[in-house]
Amino acid sequence: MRLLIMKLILGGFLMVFETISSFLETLSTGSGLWNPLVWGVIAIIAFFIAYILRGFGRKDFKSEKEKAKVFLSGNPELKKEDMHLKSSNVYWGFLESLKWVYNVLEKMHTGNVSDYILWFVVIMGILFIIIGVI
Amino acid sequence: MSIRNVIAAVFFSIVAIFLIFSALMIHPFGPDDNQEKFEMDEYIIQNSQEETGADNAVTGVVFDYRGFDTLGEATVLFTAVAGVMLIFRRLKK
Amino acid sequence: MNISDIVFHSPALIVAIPLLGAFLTPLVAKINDKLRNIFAILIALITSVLVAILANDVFSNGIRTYVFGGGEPLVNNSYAIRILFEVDGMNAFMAIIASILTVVAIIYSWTFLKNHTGQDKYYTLILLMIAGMFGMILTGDMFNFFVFLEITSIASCALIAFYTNKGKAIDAGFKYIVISSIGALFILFAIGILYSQYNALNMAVLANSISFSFLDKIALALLISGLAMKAGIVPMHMWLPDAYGRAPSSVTLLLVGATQASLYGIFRITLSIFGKAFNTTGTVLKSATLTGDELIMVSSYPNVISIGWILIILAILTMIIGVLMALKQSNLKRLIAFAALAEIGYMLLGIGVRFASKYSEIVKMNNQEYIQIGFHGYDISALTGSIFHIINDALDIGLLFLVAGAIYIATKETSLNKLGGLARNMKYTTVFFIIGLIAVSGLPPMNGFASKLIIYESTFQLNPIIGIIAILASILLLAVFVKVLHSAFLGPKIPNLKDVKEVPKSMLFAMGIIACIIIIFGLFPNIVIDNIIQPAVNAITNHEAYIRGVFNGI
Amino acid sequence: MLFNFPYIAVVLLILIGLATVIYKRNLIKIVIGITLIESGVNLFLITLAYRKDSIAPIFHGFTASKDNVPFMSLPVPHALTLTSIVIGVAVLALMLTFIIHLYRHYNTLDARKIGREEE
Amino acid sequence: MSGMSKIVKTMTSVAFPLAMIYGLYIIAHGHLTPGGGFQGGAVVASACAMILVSFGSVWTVRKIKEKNLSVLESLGAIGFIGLGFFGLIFGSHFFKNILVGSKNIPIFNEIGQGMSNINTAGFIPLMNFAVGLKVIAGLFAIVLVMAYATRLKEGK
Repeated sequence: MRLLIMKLILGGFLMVFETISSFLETLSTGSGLWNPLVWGVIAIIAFFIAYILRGFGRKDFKSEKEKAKVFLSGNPELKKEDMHLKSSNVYWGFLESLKWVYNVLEKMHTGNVSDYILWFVVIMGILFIIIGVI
Repeated sequence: MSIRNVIAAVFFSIVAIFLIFSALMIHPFGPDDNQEKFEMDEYIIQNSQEETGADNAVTGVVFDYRGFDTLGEATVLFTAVAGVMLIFRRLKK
Repeated sequence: MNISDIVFHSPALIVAIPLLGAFLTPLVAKINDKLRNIFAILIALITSVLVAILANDVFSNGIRTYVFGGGEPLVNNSYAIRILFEVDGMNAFMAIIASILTVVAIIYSWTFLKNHTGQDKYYTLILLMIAGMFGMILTGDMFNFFVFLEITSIASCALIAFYTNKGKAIDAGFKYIVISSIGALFILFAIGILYSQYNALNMAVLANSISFSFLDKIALALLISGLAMKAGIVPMHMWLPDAYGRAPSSVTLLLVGATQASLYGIFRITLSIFGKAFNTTGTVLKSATLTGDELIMVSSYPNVISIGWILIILAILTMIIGVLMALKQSNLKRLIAFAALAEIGYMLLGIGVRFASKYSEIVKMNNQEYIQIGFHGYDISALTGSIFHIINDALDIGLLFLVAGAIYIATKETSLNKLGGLARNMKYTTVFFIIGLIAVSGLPPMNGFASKLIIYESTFQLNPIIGIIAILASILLLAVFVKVLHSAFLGPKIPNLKDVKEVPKSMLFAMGIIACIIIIFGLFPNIVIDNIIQPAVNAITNHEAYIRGVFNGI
Repeated sequence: MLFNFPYIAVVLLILIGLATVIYKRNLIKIVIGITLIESGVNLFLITLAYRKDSIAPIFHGFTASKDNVPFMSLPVPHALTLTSIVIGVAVLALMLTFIIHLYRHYNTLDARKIGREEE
Repeated sequence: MSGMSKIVKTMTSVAFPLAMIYGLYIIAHGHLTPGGGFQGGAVVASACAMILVSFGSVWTVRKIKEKNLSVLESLGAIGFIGLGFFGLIFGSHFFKNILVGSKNIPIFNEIGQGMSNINTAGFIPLMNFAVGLKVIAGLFAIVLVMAYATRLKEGK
């Protein structure tokens, strides 16, 4: 008797699970699945939760007070036009640490038609060996 | 003799070897018809005069059997003329 | 002329109507400029409608062939004397991409090229380039493929040098014509080799009678290398940033389509013409007495797995070098061009994974040894992701190039160092750029994520390191475009860009079309895959069906 | 083997053109190399057309029946060669146009000095 | 470039009609003899180039504009593709040679009997004429534009 009830409950769970999974099966990628609509719903819920948490903040915070001012270790604050970061300075550290790679790449990109054709010949030779011999 | 020329010489020689081998492997120059089977060209030679009415079988191929290639060829010339005129245009109105 | 006739003639009309429009454009331009633009847009719309009709018919009824000059496709059911167009799912899929790019590019270039001279020749060449693209995509004849390849490359190299007052534009055009003519000449050499052996130029006839001699392998290597150079695969990519960066944005949009037509050539040649080697599966009795066909099947095939691995290595190089170079650029269009290079790597990765996932092992069944040739399970998903990524790359990169052109029109600036704070004046453009950013860097919920997810998973099953590298390249793409977003759109107003206006309506409309398609593809990827991608995959992986489309009763 | 010397001539033409394109820095010489490759490919196509003691594929008068059709060389490679020659002419015209413009801009034909300016 | 000496100009004006007639003959007999639209068009275009060289590009451009040449060329191309559409509309397929063998149309309809008449082969002579017009206009336009763009200015 108890076994039968357990079987029924288990079967119900399985049915529910199958219906949910059949709904989720939007883009089956061989080993997983992806449903943008469910993702959107979850994202909206997350934003809502973040809004609620924001509501717990202190109401008596005055931004005119001294502690809201910008503090650049004593230096005067820059004007807005000077604070814009130029694009060649973004990721400066990344480019600096990968300088050796970029030297090779710059050496590769000689804007020279003969070198382009030379690369073509190189690939053609490699493909000859790969396809013709092996 | 820079490193570039060394790489160029090596791979150029590889390509040269393979292409010369392939040239030696194509069927010999001027095969007899018992040596090679040319079904498509034989059909054209047999039937081009009846089907296209042209004594010149090459013209029959160019304008009838493969007329679409000829359209593309004429289009290539048209394209080249348009490109030359585009590049030599006057920039002021 | 009712609808069935239109469906019957549509493969020819899709190529012939842009050609007719291109020939008529110099006459129409004598009347009025506005009439000329309307005429070009009309031609593009008619072509797109025909593409839609043809694609609908092909997806529902299967392969459709068209014989130029009438008669049966084959004489005596053994050889083709006339030029055939053979349209299966893959051709229809590529034609859909090309039609979308066509309409958007022509609508965009209405106001993009205002107060430039030489617009008559510009529209003529645009229509010729469209005709060449459709011809490359739809044709079933090798030499015809070469002819349309030349039409596309000549028209596009003349359009790359549109800004003739800039020396670098002319230089880019010259490099492109040199590259493309040499590649096309080697392709023609390979076509001649194939003709000398089989006395045939038709793709299906070649696919039926291919026998994988040494000359065939040489021809395969020549074709792959030439088309790979036209498709801009590292290390033969160096014409691509020049050409994409110097051309007008509307031309760059079509250049993306031309590049992908070359990539389609690689797909078609490897998977259909040489399809016996590249997608044959089955079991063969392993014994001393093999019949000829089985002997070919076992012995003299090219090594598909090594070809797949070389393609995978090229794809990884393409992704990494494209992303790293894009991270360094300060010219906006060159940056997007290197990003497009990285996107090309993903497509090549998919087909490389399919080739590398082939295996042949010896199994024992009822005390006899068989050689079993097959694919691991993830090959179809890899190819699906690769083919799905073709259309996604066209849309995303196209949208970003259009945004770059809009920025150039608004500010007359190409260097990112001089830009800033454009979001305050160009709201719609900023929105379109953010959509393109999310899509191209493979973030949910846009379409780039759906295709890249499939590629990641199939690649991870082949080799985890390759999958990780692909994910890393995608992350770096996000970094690249976040840099663009920060330095061009965000930040305070630059003093000399105070009075920047929003771009005109037609350009916004053209960008909006692509943005809507991106969002729809991103939200409902399953519908797209089931209706468009899956027929293309089934068509490209089934070379017997491609042969049977021409031969009857085999 | 000995009868393959036309094909070897074809390959040598192609290789000479390729070497010219790779090793020369002058734009005019690069274009000359491309035309050499193209001549090699055209020669290859037209070589494929020849059959031993065959005449040109042109009928002199009407041939009543199929059995007295003379032994002709293959017509299709002639057509392909014609097409590829015209395509070569178009490409050559466009490349020379580009070279004229490049010389106007930079006053040099050296591939290493062209397109190097900072904008 | 303001033209060559009087001897060259006179000889050019003598030789030009002969070359023109030779090219037109090659175009007209393209389906009977070696040749065709492209070859004959190339011959006529080289004759026009001879005029250009001897009389100078400035004089030639004053005589004939390249815009008219491009219109002429597009007319030839429209004629060529129009014959293809003719086959599509009145025949069954694109580029179908519907005039061959159809006795109801008086000209251009016989098959090759009668020892190679000029009016055999259906569409092929018409296509030859269209392509010939196109090639003449196209090649001459290319040569003319190049010569006019690279002419020697005064004071140089």
